[in-house]
Amino acid sequence: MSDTMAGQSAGQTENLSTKSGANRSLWGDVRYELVRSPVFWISSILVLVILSMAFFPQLWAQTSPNTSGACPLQNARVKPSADHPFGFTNAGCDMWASLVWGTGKSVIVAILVTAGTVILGVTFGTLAGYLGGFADTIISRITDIFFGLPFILGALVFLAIFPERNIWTLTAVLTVFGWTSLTRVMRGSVISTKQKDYVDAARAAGASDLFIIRKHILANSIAPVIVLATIGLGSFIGAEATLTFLGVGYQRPTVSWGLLVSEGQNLALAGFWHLLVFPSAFIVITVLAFILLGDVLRDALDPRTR
Amino acid sequence: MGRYVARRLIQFIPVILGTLFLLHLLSTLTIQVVGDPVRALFGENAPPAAVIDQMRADYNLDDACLEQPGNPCLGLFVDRLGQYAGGDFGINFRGRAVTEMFIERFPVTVRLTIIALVFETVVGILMGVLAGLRKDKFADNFVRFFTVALVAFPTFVFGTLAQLFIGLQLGLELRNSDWAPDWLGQMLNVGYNADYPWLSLVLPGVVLGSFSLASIARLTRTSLIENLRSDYVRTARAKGLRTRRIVGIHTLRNSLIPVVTYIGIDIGLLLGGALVTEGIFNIPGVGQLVWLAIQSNDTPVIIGVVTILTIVFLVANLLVDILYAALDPRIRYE
Amino acid sequence: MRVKTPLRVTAVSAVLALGLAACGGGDGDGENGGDGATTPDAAASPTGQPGGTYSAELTEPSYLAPASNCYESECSAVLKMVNDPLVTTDFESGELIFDGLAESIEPNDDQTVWTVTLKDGRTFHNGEPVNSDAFLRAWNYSANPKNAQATAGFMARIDGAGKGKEMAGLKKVDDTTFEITLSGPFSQFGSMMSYAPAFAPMAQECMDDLKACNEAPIGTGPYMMDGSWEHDKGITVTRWADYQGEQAAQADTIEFKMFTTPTAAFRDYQNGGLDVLSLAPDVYLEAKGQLGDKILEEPTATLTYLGFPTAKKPYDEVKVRQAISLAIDRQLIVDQVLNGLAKPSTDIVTPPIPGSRDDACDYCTHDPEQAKTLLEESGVDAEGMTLEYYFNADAGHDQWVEAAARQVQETLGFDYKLNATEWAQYLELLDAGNFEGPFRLGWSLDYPSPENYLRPIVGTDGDSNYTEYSNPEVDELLTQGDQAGSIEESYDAYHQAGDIALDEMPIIPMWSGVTAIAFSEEVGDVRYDVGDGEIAFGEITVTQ
Amino acid sequence: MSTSVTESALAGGSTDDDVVLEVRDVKKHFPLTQGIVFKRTIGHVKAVDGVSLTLRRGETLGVVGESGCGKSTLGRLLMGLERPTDGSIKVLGQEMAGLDNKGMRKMRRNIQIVLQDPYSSLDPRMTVGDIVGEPYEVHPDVVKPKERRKAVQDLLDVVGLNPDHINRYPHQFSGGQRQRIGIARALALKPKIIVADEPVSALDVSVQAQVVNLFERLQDEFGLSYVFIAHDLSVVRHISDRVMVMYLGKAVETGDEHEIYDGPTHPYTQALLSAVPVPDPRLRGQRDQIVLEGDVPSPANPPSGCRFRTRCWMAQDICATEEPMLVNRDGSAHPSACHFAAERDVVHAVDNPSVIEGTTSDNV
Amino acid sequence: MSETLTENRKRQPRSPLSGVKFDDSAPLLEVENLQVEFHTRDGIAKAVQGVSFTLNAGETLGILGESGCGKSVTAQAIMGILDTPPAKVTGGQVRYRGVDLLQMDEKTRRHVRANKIAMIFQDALSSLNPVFTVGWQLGELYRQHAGASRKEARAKAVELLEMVGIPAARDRVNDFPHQFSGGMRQRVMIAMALALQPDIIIADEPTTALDVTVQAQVMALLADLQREMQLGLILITHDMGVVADVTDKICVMYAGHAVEQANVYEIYERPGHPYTKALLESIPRVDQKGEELTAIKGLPPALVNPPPGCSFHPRCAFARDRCKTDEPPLYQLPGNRESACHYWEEVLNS
Repeated sequence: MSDTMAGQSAGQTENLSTKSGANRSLWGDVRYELVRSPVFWISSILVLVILSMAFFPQLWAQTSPNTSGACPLQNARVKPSADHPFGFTNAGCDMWASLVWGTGKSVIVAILVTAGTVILGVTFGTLAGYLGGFADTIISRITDIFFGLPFILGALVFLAIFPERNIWTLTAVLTVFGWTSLTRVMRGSVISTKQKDYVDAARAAGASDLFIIRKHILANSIAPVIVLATIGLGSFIGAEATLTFLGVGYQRPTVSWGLLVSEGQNLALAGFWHLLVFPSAFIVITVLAFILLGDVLRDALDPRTR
Repeated sequence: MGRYVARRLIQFIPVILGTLFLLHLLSTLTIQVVGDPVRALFGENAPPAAVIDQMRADYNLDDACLEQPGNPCLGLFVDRLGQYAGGDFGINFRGRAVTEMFIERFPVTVRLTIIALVFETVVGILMGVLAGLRKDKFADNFVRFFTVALVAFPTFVFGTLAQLFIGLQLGLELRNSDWAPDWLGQMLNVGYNADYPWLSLVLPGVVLGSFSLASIARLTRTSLIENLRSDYVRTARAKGLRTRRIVGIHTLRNSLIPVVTYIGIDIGLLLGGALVTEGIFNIPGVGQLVWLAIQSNDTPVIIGVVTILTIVFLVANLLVDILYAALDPRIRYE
Repeated sequence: MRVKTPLRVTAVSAVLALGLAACGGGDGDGENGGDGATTPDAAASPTGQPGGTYSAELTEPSYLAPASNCYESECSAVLKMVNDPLVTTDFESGELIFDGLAESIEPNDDQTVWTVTLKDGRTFHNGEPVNSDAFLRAWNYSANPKNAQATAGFMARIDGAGKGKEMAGLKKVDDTTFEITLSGPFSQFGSMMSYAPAFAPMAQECMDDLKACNEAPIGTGPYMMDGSWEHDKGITVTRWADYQGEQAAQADTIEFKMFTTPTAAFRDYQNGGLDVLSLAPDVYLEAKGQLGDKILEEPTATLTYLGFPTAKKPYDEVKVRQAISLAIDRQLIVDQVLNGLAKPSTDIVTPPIPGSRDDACDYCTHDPEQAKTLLEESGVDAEGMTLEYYFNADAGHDQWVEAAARQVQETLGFDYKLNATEWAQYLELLDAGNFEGPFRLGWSLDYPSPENYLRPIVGTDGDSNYTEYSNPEVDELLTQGDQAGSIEESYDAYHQAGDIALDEMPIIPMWSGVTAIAFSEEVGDVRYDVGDGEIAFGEITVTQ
Repeated sequence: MSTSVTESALAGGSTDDDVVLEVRDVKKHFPLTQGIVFKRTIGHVKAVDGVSLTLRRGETLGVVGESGCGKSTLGRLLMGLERPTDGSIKVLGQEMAGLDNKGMRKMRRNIQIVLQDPYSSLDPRMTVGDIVGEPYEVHPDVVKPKERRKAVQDLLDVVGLNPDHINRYPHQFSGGQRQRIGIARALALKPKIIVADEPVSALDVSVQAQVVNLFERLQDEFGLSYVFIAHDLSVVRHISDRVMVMYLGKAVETGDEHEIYDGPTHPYTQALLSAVPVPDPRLRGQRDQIVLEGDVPSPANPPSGCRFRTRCWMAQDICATEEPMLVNRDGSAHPSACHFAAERDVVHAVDNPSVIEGTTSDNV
Repeated sequence: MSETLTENRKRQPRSPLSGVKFDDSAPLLEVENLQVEFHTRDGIAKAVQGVSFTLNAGETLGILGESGCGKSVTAQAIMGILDTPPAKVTGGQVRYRGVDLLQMDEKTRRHVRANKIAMIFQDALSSLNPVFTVGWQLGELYRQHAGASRKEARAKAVELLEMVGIPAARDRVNDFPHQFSGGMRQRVMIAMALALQPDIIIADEPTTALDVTVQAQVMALLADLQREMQLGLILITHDMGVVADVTDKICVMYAGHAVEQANVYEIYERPGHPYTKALLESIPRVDQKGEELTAIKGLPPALVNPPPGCSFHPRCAFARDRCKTDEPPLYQLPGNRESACHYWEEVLNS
């Protein structure tokens, strides 16, 4: 066998791990990689903070802006002060409390959509990739059809159906237009996994299709989906803001980052900079945290980048 | 190549029919669930029933199926397809043909999209190459961070800020100054200026393109890094070629293949994004048309324009696929 | 008549009102329109010379021709420049002013047959004479349901309207005289005819090619189209050299420019590309910060109110309705949410309207204590009860409805739920009477009379009575007012009717509008015409 | 053992109790489709086109040929990974074609596979214990769950791996060790037959010998029968009792190891053997060197008659018209599919070496 | 070689090589004590540790070894195409006609690469750029190094393809690499290596991916061309058979060290290093049935942390205590051969 350069370094790594990291599993390698990455630490701490805000807002701000009396109108647009370092919103609510309590609406949608797209993408992608043939053709064409509707335009038409915009309708629309890319990625990944010899070996041992999908295909195909999903999670948060700006997203009295930003963008220019800066910062930091986390995960999961 | 194109063309037909049907379904459902857009035109005080009926008939909204939620209105769909085939995408509530309105405005959107595409591909590829060649160095981290930050910033916020601080402050300064050339001030305008059909779209184009900049830069970076490790780069080096040539010709051509694929997807994002950008910058393009139609509840326009845009997007994708085949001979001779 | 243009993202522009034409008082001589004395806020607006060109912001109109399809302020703003009215109404006295195309308008004794005599020698821009045929042509077209004209309702009172090509009640006497026979007596028909678009004449050339006419209307007014309508971009009108009428026309050319958003318009203004614009709430604060007092702020005749489904619990209790009204701090909402661009209501009738009062509404003040007391007296327990508020989505109502709902919650303890509904669906719910709680509606005048507010909203058969409120006493008082011999007498009756309605509160008036207009240093004599609900574009002068 | 495989196969059902695998005229044609809307079958890739073989207990049958000759497809057919287009495969006397899923699963206990690539044949996300024990999950009745760990450790021991490494992952092993893991997995169900598809070609020379020796030891220990598929003629000679040479989906020559290597009668076998370099510089220029020109024709459109004729220096008109059967012939005491079969020693040094080139034009 | 190719060479515009004084009397290529390290996450891997050999015109040198032994790194270090980082040449000399290539500036080195030393790689499919035609890739050499026009370059490409025996070369220049068969692709690689008439060709496992009959074709072609043009050929392979067939002398590498060097006949007859001996005994032969193979126990060592002393000692049948501590020098053996084994005499005589 030739030892090309890439082969050479790969060979070394292999030999090394046999020696020095004898008890390190594949995931152990990933862990090893992650633990050493400062980006991983920063982004995952941020993600944890954001998630805790989403699910336990009371930990970060006691009163919800939707509590009776929480938003005296007299305070509308009051700028940051020592007591209220983030100032007050246009509705007179404490900005910090609004951001914290709005995290849920923005982030939970993104999480639900991610979950939905992953479930759909993995299911359809696996079916199309593994079964091939007619099932593949049908699923691929359906994917193309949904893909054919440009996202924002499709969302506009779609959201017009729902008189009420809440977590569920937003989740539905983002999922409907978001599942296609994951399906395509999963399909490609499954096709390449399906051709691996260990799948043949399992079949030779008499394993059923279901067994093979469960044991081999899913575990070995899902890495690119996970990575794409974290990046998607970030962009769905941004999508909520854009849809809200276009008037088809959340509506009051819901508190969400998108609402705060689209409300703040005009007022910021009237001198109330804090109405735009803080919500924007929350969105940017969150999206950044998720995308960077996806980045380090990909680097760690993808042996090619090592 | 011919066969590849033919196959893509044939695959295109069920997809476009399916997409149009999906759109039809959504719009039908909207009318069934939300209510009759004709009635909405007249506000609280309903006009004589005869007037409403006449308008419903004019806009093909008098089909009984539109009052049965869940009914897919297949008959209407077939009618619509027939009209689409004849280039008729309906009329707006003021009797103007959607097709005509679209054609009038489409060139502006095309120009905007081209500027955005050129900006995002040129800058994106440059950034990607820079990051790929300086992997894990400062330049790489900078590019990664910067582009992600752009993604995270909602376009409408970015657009507003660009319009205000670049267009209205820097740009106005330039336009009012004696020394700055005219084109420079126009390039940084607050909105569209028909006298400068390209220049005045530069700032909005950059705003529009900045969202996809990240994806292109990242795609280029990843595939460049991958290709730089490939055997044929080693061969090129063994041939005694200059590094510039190895990166610029041998590697980049291969690295652009995923970028081209992405551009196909991106056209859809741009067409959607043009909605926001044209709204903010008051650009008389197709996006603005949709924006205005949403404001005035002009359902036929929304459906008609989105339908045309969907067709445009699918056709653009088809072209990109063919371009893809031109770039990658392995596909061509499949 | 009124239109609530279903604006979404733009929120409500300040030009909501659609008025029956009522040219500013004493503004009889068009050429002298800019003499400053008629401009209430002249101080803010220097006077310029006739001639010159300026640009103004305009929202895309729906139709320019046939004029009978014009049912909102956008088109009427343009048509007012391009068309002469038939007649106008004095805003203060309610008298007809013949500064338009009509020489005289005379009803018969029982107000069923009206005779219109036209001024001699007036022509359309294309030279066609403005004669009886031009009017019959236009009105018959409008009344024909086949043509689905938006203002067809104005014709409804004419005998034979909506029954075919020609109305039986319309009869040409000679070239300058025609007779209108109504299907029943109606004393206000003369005032009604001052709604110019609905009663405009139409040139034969226009009738022959309505499409072309829509792009470049052939009118009778002081301005004529300069080129054709550039949809969503602009409309330019220039002064008609041969104009013989009396409407104001100062500038030589007016460029109406259209913008996607009010913000975009303001940016263009900042950029020096726009001379006159109405400031939407979106940009008002920013503009106020930059322009300060240079902004012209004028009250409008637009009323915003919350209606109650009076047949449903707990709104069937008058005291609950009163309590809710008292719980709302209108001034605070106006200041903090509407940025001062409104005036808290003291009456159902808006302040610019003759016969309006500034102390009529006892329950329009903010009095939490009394509110609580009234609620207690009503016996309704707010505990665990949720009030559902309704408003049309994306029109900028969400903030104030929420603020009001919060105040009600804080004072009375009702929880709240906000239902933002698409316009089309909102209307369906409205038509079907399916609202379960307070719903937002607006009202703007058709003609300057208290009757025009009271009858539609609180009258039993009111066009806009969606509250199911019915009080024979109110109806009776309104009829009394209608038949009163003088305007003062009629006001007495109307005021009594208003007092009852304000006491029983089927609706709670919130505020009347204030418009804010920004203009560049290059224009002067900017005036808001409350009757038109528009800036008086014809009076604007160019200073440089 | 000089009996013709084909003969016994054609005789229809061997009565020989020792026969563990019997393949008769098996074919695998992959359809070639064309068409944009509806796929039309415009031809077939005849990957395996009528191959028969018999394998006896404890015997090793080597299958050699160049890439594209169909030997791997044959292996997959034997394993039931592909369904044959035609022909019969009997494992321990049981016909494979008629089996339902359950029967097939049962049958698989008797025949197992070892694959070429030691990297892709092991699931990187499973531990060695899981990989080797996977057959027990599929066939839960073979070993009780509690005893599986022990069974797996025994297997690792058998193939020369440290049983303590049961919890390690494949990437922690070298190529040779991984191939041992693959062999352990194949042994788990105690099969009678192992189909080994290029089991050592990915290994370094120094490790290759270890694995070849392991194969031989296991055969002795467990009485296994091997179908040993490889392109390395030296390794095949070393391990095989009998050898089958394949070209374009057909067997062109079969026989005992020494018959094939010392007296090949088919020109293709001769060319193949002569091309194998011998690690002995003294033989340089001393051997018959047959350099074939051109490439293997497409299996979708094989030449008429004898498939080798396009590259054969001995081809005559009859070769284009009449397909030579795989039978014993005048010039060949073992089955050879050549009209002009004649023995020729190409692996040993000869007095008068010559270079005979192919006669065909190059078709690439 | 065709007339035009030679002409072209003369016409070549001011090559940076004109400033370099090559000594035509010096050996074609001398590698002396070459050291290459790789900086990996886990430490420094000494991929090549003191490899030396000499190659004369018309001579074929075989570098024999298993994967990871450093033979390809050696070749790439000679070519100067190692990825730096992670690789780094830390010592030694590579002299072409007496001039040390490692001291050259990159520009001159690049010209040496194109004009003097060429390389052929194992996997021709991945070593050719998939998106350019074969003709374009061949012609590029002429366009970049000889200033040829597109048309000229194309004509030359056709000539080259004909020379390496590709039928219908005129049409096939327009084909893409994936349209060629494996053997034909390797011929294209050979053509590319020969394009600018180099003196040395380094063939890194040129036939490993090929079938035996194709391997025979390619090796025959390579041998013919080498003889014809009096090239110095370095053949890197793990195949003992191929080496035996074509080389003049052999350098055996193990774990970055050249453990044995000798004339091809001597090495096969009487190996002077236990590793060479074990290798020869572990391979089956096509011309003999043979008995059980003698396998080499254990695995090659990791390069980052090699065993002390002789790196082969854990696997060596001859190893004693001394081997675990003392790294053996290259002993000069009788007959101008070298072996890095303390007990070379014992090995020779066993």
